[in-house]
Amino acid sequence: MKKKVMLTILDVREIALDTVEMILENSYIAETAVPGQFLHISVDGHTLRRPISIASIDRKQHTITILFKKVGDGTEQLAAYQNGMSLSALGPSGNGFHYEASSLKTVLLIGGGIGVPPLYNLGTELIQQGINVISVLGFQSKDCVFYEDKFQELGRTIVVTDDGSYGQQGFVTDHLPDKALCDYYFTCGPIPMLRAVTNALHEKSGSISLEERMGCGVGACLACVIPADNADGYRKICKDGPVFGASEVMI
Amino acid sequence: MKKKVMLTILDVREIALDTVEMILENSYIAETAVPGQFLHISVDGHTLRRPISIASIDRKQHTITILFKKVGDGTEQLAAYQNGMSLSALGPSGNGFHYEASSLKTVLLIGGGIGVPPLYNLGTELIQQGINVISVLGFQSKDCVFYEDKFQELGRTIVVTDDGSYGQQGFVTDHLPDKALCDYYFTCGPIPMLRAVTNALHEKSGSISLEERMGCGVGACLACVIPADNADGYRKICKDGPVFGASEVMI
Amino acid sequence: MTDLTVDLPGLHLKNPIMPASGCFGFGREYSEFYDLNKLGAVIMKAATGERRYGNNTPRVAETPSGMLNAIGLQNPGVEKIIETEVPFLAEYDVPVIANIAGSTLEEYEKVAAAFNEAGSVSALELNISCPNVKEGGIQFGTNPEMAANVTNRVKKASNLPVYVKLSPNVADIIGMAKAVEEAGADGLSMINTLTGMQIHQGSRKPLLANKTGGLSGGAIKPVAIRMIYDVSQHVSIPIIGMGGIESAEDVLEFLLAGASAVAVGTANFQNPYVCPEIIDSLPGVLAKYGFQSVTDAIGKGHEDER
Amino acid sequence: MTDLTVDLPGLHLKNPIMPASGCFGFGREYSEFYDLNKLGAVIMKAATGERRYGNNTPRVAETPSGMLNAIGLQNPGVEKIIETEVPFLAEYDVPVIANIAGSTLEEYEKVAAAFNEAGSVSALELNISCPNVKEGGIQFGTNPEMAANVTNRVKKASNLPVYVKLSPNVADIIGMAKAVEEAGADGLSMINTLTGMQIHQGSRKPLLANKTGGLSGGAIKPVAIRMIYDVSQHVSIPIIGMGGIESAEDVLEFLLAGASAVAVGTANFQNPYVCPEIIDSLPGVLAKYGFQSVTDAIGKGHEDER
Ligand SMILES: Cc1cc2nc3c(=O)[nH]c(=O)nc-3n(C[C@H](O)[C@H](O)[C@H](O)COP(=O)(O)OP(=O)(O)OC[C@H]3O[C@@H](n4cnc5c(N)ncnc54)[C@H](O)[C@@H]3O)c2cc1C
Ligand SMILES: Cc1cc2nc3c(=O)[nH]c(=O)nc-3n(C[C@H](O)[C@H](O)[C@H](O)COP(=O)(O)OP(=O)(O)OC[C@H]3O[C@@H](n4cnc5c(N)ncnc54)[C@H](O)[C@@H]3O)c2cc1C
Ligand SMILES: Cc1cc2nc3c(=O)[nH]c(=O)nc-3n(C[C@H](O)[C@H](O)[C@H](O)COP(=O)(O)O)c2cc1C
Ligand SMILES: Cc1cc2nc3c(=O)[nH]c(=O)nc-3n(C[C@H](O)[C@H](O)[C@H](O)COP(=O)(O)O)c2cc1C
Ligand code: FES
Ligand code: FES
Repeated sequence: MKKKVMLTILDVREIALDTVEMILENSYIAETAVPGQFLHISVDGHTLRRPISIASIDRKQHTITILFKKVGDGTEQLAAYQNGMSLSALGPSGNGFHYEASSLKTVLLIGGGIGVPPLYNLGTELIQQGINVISVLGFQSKDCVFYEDKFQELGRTIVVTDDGSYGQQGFVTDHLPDKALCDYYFTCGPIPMLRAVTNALHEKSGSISLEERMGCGVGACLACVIPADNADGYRKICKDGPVFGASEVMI
Repeated sequence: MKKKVMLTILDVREIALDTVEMILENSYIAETAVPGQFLHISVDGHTLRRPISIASIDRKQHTITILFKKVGDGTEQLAAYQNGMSLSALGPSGNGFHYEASSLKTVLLIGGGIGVPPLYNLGTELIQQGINVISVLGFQSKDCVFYEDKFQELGRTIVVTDDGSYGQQGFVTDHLPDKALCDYYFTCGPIPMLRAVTNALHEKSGSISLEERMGCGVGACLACVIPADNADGYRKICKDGPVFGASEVMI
Repeated sequence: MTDLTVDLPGLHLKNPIMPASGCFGFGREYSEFYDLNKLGAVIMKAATGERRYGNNTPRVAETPSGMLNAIGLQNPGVEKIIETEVPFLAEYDVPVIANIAGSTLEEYEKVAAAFNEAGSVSALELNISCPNVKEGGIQFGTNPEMAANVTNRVKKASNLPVYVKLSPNVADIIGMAKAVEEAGADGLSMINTLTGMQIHQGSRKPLLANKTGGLSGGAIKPVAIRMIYDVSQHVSIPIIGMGGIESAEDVLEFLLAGASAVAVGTANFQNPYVCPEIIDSLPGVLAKYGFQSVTDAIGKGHEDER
Repeated sequence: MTDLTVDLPGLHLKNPIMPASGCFGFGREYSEFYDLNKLGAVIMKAATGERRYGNNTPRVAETPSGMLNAIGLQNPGVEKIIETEVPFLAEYDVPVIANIAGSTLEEYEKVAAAFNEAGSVSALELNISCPNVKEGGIQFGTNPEMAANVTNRVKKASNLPVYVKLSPNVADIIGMAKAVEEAGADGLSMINTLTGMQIHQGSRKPLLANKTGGLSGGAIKPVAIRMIYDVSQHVSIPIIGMGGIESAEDVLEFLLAGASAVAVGTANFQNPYVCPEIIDSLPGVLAKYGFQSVTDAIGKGHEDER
């Protein structure tokens, strides 16, 4: 169950262009969070909280890691927070990735830019369950690449950059491995990428993780809806998501 | 000339109930400020700057001291600033105390509450010029008393508390020394006290230091005016003051 | 013991704090954070005659000390609300206020009548001011005759006390308030959001899909206080105040201005516990400023009248 | 090189940044911080027919991301301004805009005529919206016929281009803008402050001696953007935009909304260098978002029109 918690910042560092890794300590979150969930973080002086995915969990050390890109005021300010300071967050928020471990042998993780972090968390969980992981990670350019070696440790990893300055050149959909190799896919990244991926893999089942601007982050305000083929006609990203079956919502 | 400067916080400590002493380093301010001037301090997340008097100046160490009372959001927040942090301020602001040293033998300093600080700065300067100082300092109660020993070093000092929990009981005007003893007075404190003091000492000349809510703090917005007997009909506290001749303005 | 109770038409409030319409859904989500029985009342999200999907996303944007929203009255329709949401809230010992909206007079009447029959609802809040829906909403809220007309029709369609929620996007708020008072309003709710916009430099277009949205949060508090102060001198019906409330000190400011109770909106998003926290600190704040009870403070900021 | 120049009726601006009326006095104080020649123009503090003392103090209060002011048009009167302030500003190579106010049509005419004769003033900004003065101000600014009337009379009283400064405290800002355009306005200035109030818990009364004051600063930016966006689609005269501008990004947002130049008010109080700092960073911000010049960006936030 989601709670309002304080997390202590143990480490903040820039690991790629404008991309910050932050290690946070909180036993409740570290014990209860599952991959795909996010924290709804309060940044001083800002009305709205910022949703940031949990990128990895260390249940023994009671820590979690988040990765975020400096794209605006809130993330810039968050990046300037110092070790030892406290962060207020609501979490663990959202549903997380769900899958039937027994039915999966090999899965594909397809991440774009700052959509990569939640997949890392998922990947570590998948391999613990004996599921093979192939990762395709897209970044804008060489400067932006992060976590390549961590994904390599999980399994085969293909890095793609828009401008070809590192790894393969092009979009992630240009460099997907043979579809026959895998049973399922998980993807997270910008909407155009998600559209391309779900199209390219339309004959496979998969899960997508979505982003939207949020108000409450708890399911009350209806800021973050996405049209869906259910009785209500919509789902809430903050509560029913951020992870949805690829055919469940209309992106 | 007033500038926009950054000051480094060297020390912050609570020296009496809700009363904070802060030592700040900035060579420009420490070199140019005179007693009675103030800093117009920016507090994070607040639209308006806060005017705070300079309580003492150490021209050799390039430091100044300010003393302030936690009375609202801004001063509460300022009190939570840590050593090593920087403060933005406009200063030195206002006119400061003016007097003709040669014509003065003994002066009376009459301060109330958080109006006491600028008088300390003035007192140290006066005794350097060989002028005798008698101080009458009023506080609400024992918890609120500060700088008594520092004033004792300058000369005879009478401490008065509203409730008699320390020193004499009553108002400063109940415990003024024999008027014949002194040539001039300087006073700073709440308006009712200033009215009482100027009435009690109406046959003497003196200077008063005033407070008012400020917008610009530089003389442009006319937020801080006080009716005066001059051609314009008013003076600006931030620029023409905060120190005025006791008969110059209408309080 | 400071007395926090307030009695208003149709509402016996154990304290003057309620979540504002649209900022609390139908209470389910926040009931996971705390016991809703702590609240003075609950104002439900707007109900319309039929289900509405609302506007496209993005629906919210952040602004200095505030936010813009253009949800667009998304709701499952009054029947579904009565079927599934009202019973959930009826379990609590807290008065429920139904916020009703519509694009036509007939829709308002229909929604009001439905809540009247349903029971378990203590009062109606008439949302004539939601600035996000193109048809109807904005006109009802900025034209005194139309506001009076819809008030009158809703009063006739139901026996529930009616609180008319005023829009601040008008030149003459006193005129609006008087018009709906004369038309039979039992109370006023004020203020709704100010119409605003944010333009995104990168995409070179308004950030919200709906272009304009309603400004809420601390930014609008001074406007709310001014309007409540002015209106409370000219009407004799009570006012539920709202607009930027974040603390018990803010609540006291609204009471002094002339509000008899308050609603907290945007602040729930920053802190889901904000309502119970305010309720817990209110007695101390009232006492600090010399008040024995909530009713003691209402309207006491009008120096002329003392 | 990014081209910052903008040509407006009577004003050749080397850049679109000017300090807003009332927030910069007559420039003397800020001339101690930087060379006023950097500015696109200077808008002087309001001038009235005779000297005015203004309201009692306190005259300002702080609000979330904003402030309230109720200075009350304190000024030495138009003759004194022409005698002592205009010559000071005339020394700079910067167009001077005179903000004129009055309680009667005749007073407006008198002030306009005086500036017309004086020379050294490039344009008039007609303050029909100052909400702080009980007589006149508020009515001129919220009634389209009266606004048109004063515009018309001021146009006749002087040959200077007239920018009418609109009040945001209205339901129909487009109607106001069209009314003054038809009456001959050469441009619009928008927005003036929103009327607000703060109540002091301790003293149990409004903090400002005048009770109400004008809300300015970041808090009102979304309202300003919305109004400029809406009005710019319905008038063909240029708009000087203002309301909460603190950075070059904010300036771009106003240009995209449809403003041709901007004024910076409250931000001067926080940072006396804000105007030159914005001017210095504007080329970089324009370039970042793909604009070669200021004129290139004006009105580009209207997606429908592209
Ligand atoms: C479920 C979820 C998980 C996310 N996980 C990550 C992550 O792990 N790492 C990461 O870098 N980013 C992540 N994002 C995106 C991140 O929330 C935004 O980049 C961030 O909110 C931008 O804040 P800002 O103040 O820097 O930008 P500003 O543009 O100044 O923010 C203004 C407002 O818009 C909102 N906003 C802006 N962009 C987005 C966006 N893409 N999604 C949602 N809200 C947005 C902000 O929260 C804020 O309310 C996630 C978003 C969602 C919805
Ligand atoms: C020239 C001058 C010198 C001063 N020197 C000192 C000093 O040395 N030590 C000290 O403790 N205080 C001093 N003050 C008073 C001090 O400025 C206020 O206590 C302080 O601004 C309160 O800020 P706040 O945010 O805590 O209060 P809030 O009430 O939250 O402030 C709200 C707004 O009101 C203004 N304000 C509130 N009280 C005052 C006041 N008394 N005077 C001016 N503005 C006020 C604030 O600056 C702010 O803009 C001085 C004031 C002036 C004008
Ligand atoms: C996301 C959101 C949705 C809202 N929905 C409604 C609504 O459905 N009906 C209504 O009358 N007011 C609605 N409002 C307005 C609030 O009830 C309230 O009047 C306003 O936000 C001012 O209060 P605040 O500043 O505390 O948020 C909504 C406000 C927000 C922020
Ligand atoms: C202290 C103060 C005084 C003002 N005086 C005037 C004035 O004399 N005439 C006028 O037209 N506007 C006046 N204004 C309004 C500003 O010019 C401007 O329209 C408004 O403050 C919005 O801009 P801002 O948010 O950048 O301050 C004043 C504003 C402030 C804060
Ligand atoms: S952010 Fe409020 S419902 Fe999702
Ligand atoms: S504060 Fe602006 S003139 Fe003094």
